[in-house]
Amino acid sequence: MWKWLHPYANPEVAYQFTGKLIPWFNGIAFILLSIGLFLGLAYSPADYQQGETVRIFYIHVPAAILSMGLYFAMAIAGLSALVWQLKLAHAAIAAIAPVGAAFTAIALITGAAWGKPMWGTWWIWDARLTSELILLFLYFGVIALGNAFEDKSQGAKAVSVLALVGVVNLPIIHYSVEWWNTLHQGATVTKFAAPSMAMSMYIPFVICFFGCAFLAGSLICKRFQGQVLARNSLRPWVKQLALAEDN
Amino acid sequence: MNPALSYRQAFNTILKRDLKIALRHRDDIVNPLLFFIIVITLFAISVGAMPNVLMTIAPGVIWVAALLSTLLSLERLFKNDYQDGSLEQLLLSPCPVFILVLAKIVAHWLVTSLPLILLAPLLAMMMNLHPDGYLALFLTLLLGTPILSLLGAIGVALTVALKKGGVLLSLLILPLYIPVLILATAAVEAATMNSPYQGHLAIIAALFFASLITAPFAVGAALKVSTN
Amino acid sequence: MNPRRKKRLTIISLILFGVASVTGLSLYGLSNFVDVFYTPSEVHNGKEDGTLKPEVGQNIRVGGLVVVGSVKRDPETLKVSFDLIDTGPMITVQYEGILPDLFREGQGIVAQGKLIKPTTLLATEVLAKHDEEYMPKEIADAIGKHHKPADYN
Amino acid sequence: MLNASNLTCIREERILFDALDLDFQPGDIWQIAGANGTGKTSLLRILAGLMEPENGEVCYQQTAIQKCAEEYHQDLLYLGHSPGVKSELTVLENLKFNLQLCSQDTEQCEKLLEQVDLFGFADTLAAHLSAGQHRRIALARLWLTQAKIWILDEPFTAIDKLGVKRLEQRILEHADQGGIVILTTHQDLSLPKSRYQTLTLERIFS
Repeated sequence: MWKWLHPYANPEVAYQFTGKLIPWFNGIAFILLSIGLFLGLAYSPADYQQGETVRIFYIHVPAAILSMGLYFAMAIAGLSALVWQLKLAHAAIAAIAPVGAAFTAIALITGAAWGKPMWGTWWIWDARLTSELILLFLYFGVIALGNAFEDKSQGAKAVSVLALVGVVNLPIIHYSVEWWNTLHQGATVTKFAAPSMAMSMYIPFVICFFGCAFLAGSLICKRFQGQVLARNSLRPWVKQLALAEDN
Repeated sequence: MNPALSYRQAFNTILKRDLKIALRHRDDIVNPLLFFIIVITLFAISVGAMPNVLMTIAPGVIWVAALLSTLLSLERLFKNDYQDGSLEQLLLSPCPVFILVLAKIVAHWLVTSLPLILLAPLLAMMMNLHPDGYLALFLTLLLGTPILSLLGAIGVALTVALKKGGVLLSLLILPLYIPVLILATAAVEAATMNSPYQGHLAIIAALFFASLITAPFAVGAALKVSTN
Repeated sequence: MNPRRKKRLTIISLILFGVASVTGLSLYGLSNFVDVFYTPSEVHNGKEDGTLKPEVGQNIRVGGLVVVGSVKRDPETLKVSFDLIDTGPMITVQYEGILPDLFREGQGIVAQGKLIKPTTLLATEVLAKHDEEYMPKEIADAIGKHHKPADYN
Repeated sequence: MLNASNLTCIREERILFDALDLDFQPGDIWQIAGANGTGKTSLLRILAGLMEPENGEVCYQQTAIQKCAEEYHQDLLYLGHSPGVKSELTVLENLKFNLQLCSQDTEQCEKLLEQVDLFGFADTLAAHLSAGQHRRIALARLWLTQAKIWILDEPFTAIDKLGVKRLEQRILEHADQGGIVILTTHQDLSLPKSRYQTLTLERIFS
């Protein structure tokens, strides 16, 4: 069943494959984000309660979902690095972490900008906000730990353990708004029931979300390529690649 | 062929050795305690003129001080063993790594956190803590400090092979400590306001069991990576 | 049963016991979790069958709806006072400062501050809470949802 | 009994050895030789299961050592670069702890000290002893252990001539009883040439 996946576990194939993906991802991200942001910022209606400020939603929510999704992806890469000794997962972790940290930071900053006019405060120490901040710290920890090791594969394994331990935070972030009386409103689009959002706002959101996701995908592929090269610098194919580049 | 060592025997052997070493190396016990006392004294001095302010920040300050002094003592957990080669010997012993790790963590807790818990009421007095908060403080420290030792051990195990692990350790560990800190201070605050805090305590206990069953395995994996 | 399997069984049962205690304790904890958050009727009667009434001088958070027609602004300063209500009796909130955009009569808000009389809160912070539903004004009007309160329980 | 197949080791982006196949049979004494930095220690650590090879695997009795860690560690005695002696404990306590961990009798410990020239130091804190004496504490285990496979990294460093002689004697004895000894050393072994094999690791330039 997994046989078709096998060739992709080869660094060279993975390098070529992600190389082919990047232009596609870039293109799709560009198209979706321009349509989505245009719809979201200019075309979609203002909210009945929040007026124009609701437009922050189109950036804030995709960034927040991706911040958690990318952490989860990183943890899965960590699991495969530890359990199945998958070398490519090492590169994947190092590729994902900074991108995830960036999206977490975006979610926090746009959240603060949204909270000031709506709630009346930039920041409040409630469960959702605090746990998202912890997520950012975890990303920083993962990046710092990975950089601290001289030996890259040893560092990647250490990072895998940390990433797996940090996964506990994800359900806390997601359910915090339901468990505790937080100021942050409940889930709108990531709950199982139909989204509690008018279609004229939901569609721009979906487009924006996929735009951001493809942007993240493209950034990660680019970083992944760099990591694969750095981790396989001894292999003949990397040397050929470097020679071809020189000419 | 001798029968393999039972898990309990292995646990006891390591626990005894670590306690013996700690008792011969008293600085390791005394220094974090002194640190704990000094941090709290500093707070008490800096806001000393306002007993009410002191009273409101007391739970938070005591807990943060406890957390920092645990962090300070954590490095000792594996560093010496790593440097003199006995960590390798432990990893190669015939019993599973998580038993050894658990024994070392228990020893660490007995040596550093237990004296701290016993000393806490005195410092709570210095911080002018509301009398209703004493029991809650004691209970949260009793349930919460083992979590600090367990989670901290993961961070130490990850950084033990690094030369400059100290600052990195706090970057890795402190975010994981935040939930315990929030719950514990909220519990003590609730107690001083005479409202029930068994909900907080139950969640801290849940965190304790969760870290008890996961941390030893994570530490084992981390140690294997570090000695690689 | 050989000793090896017995050992493994012991460990697995200990882990299962741990998992069970984690679930049990967290379920119990979450259902008994009391934070410093009150509704106006809880300020009057205390939480859960009237046992825990906040006392005067205590710092609390109160969440409720702004009673329509109760907002009194001082024309000279930024002082404002209004009533908060949920399902029962209401309390008065006094505040000095800039109110959030979303603040309006009928809106759900969270006020944080000190209880100065049994039913009067001197707020240091007034925050607006909005719900997770987003819709354009026309639709909201059409379904008569204009000032549907945020849910507090 | 112990065999390794297709071992590759990469440290800090340098290939130390590639596609190494080894087979150790009862009674074998193997000397791993080679210049500094050719991966002698790495090879020993991989064989002991402390390090993971980039490629390949080590099997004990046809099972990968990660899968039978408890049995393998029961039959293994590894002495690394650092002797693993706690300076806060006395000589006797150190020795007892090492033996207890491998569930061995600790009654003959005191007699054992004579073998490694530490008689009379039983109750001295290890902190007060020299590096050579630390090594002797670690080596003392060899006289009591029931482990079949010995992996010794530079066992002769900081040991005097008489000590080396006794140690070689003990190694030979162990091999004669059907044990396996794998060791690294810079000195020549004074054992009969027919009694041991040498594997020399070459530096790989890439």
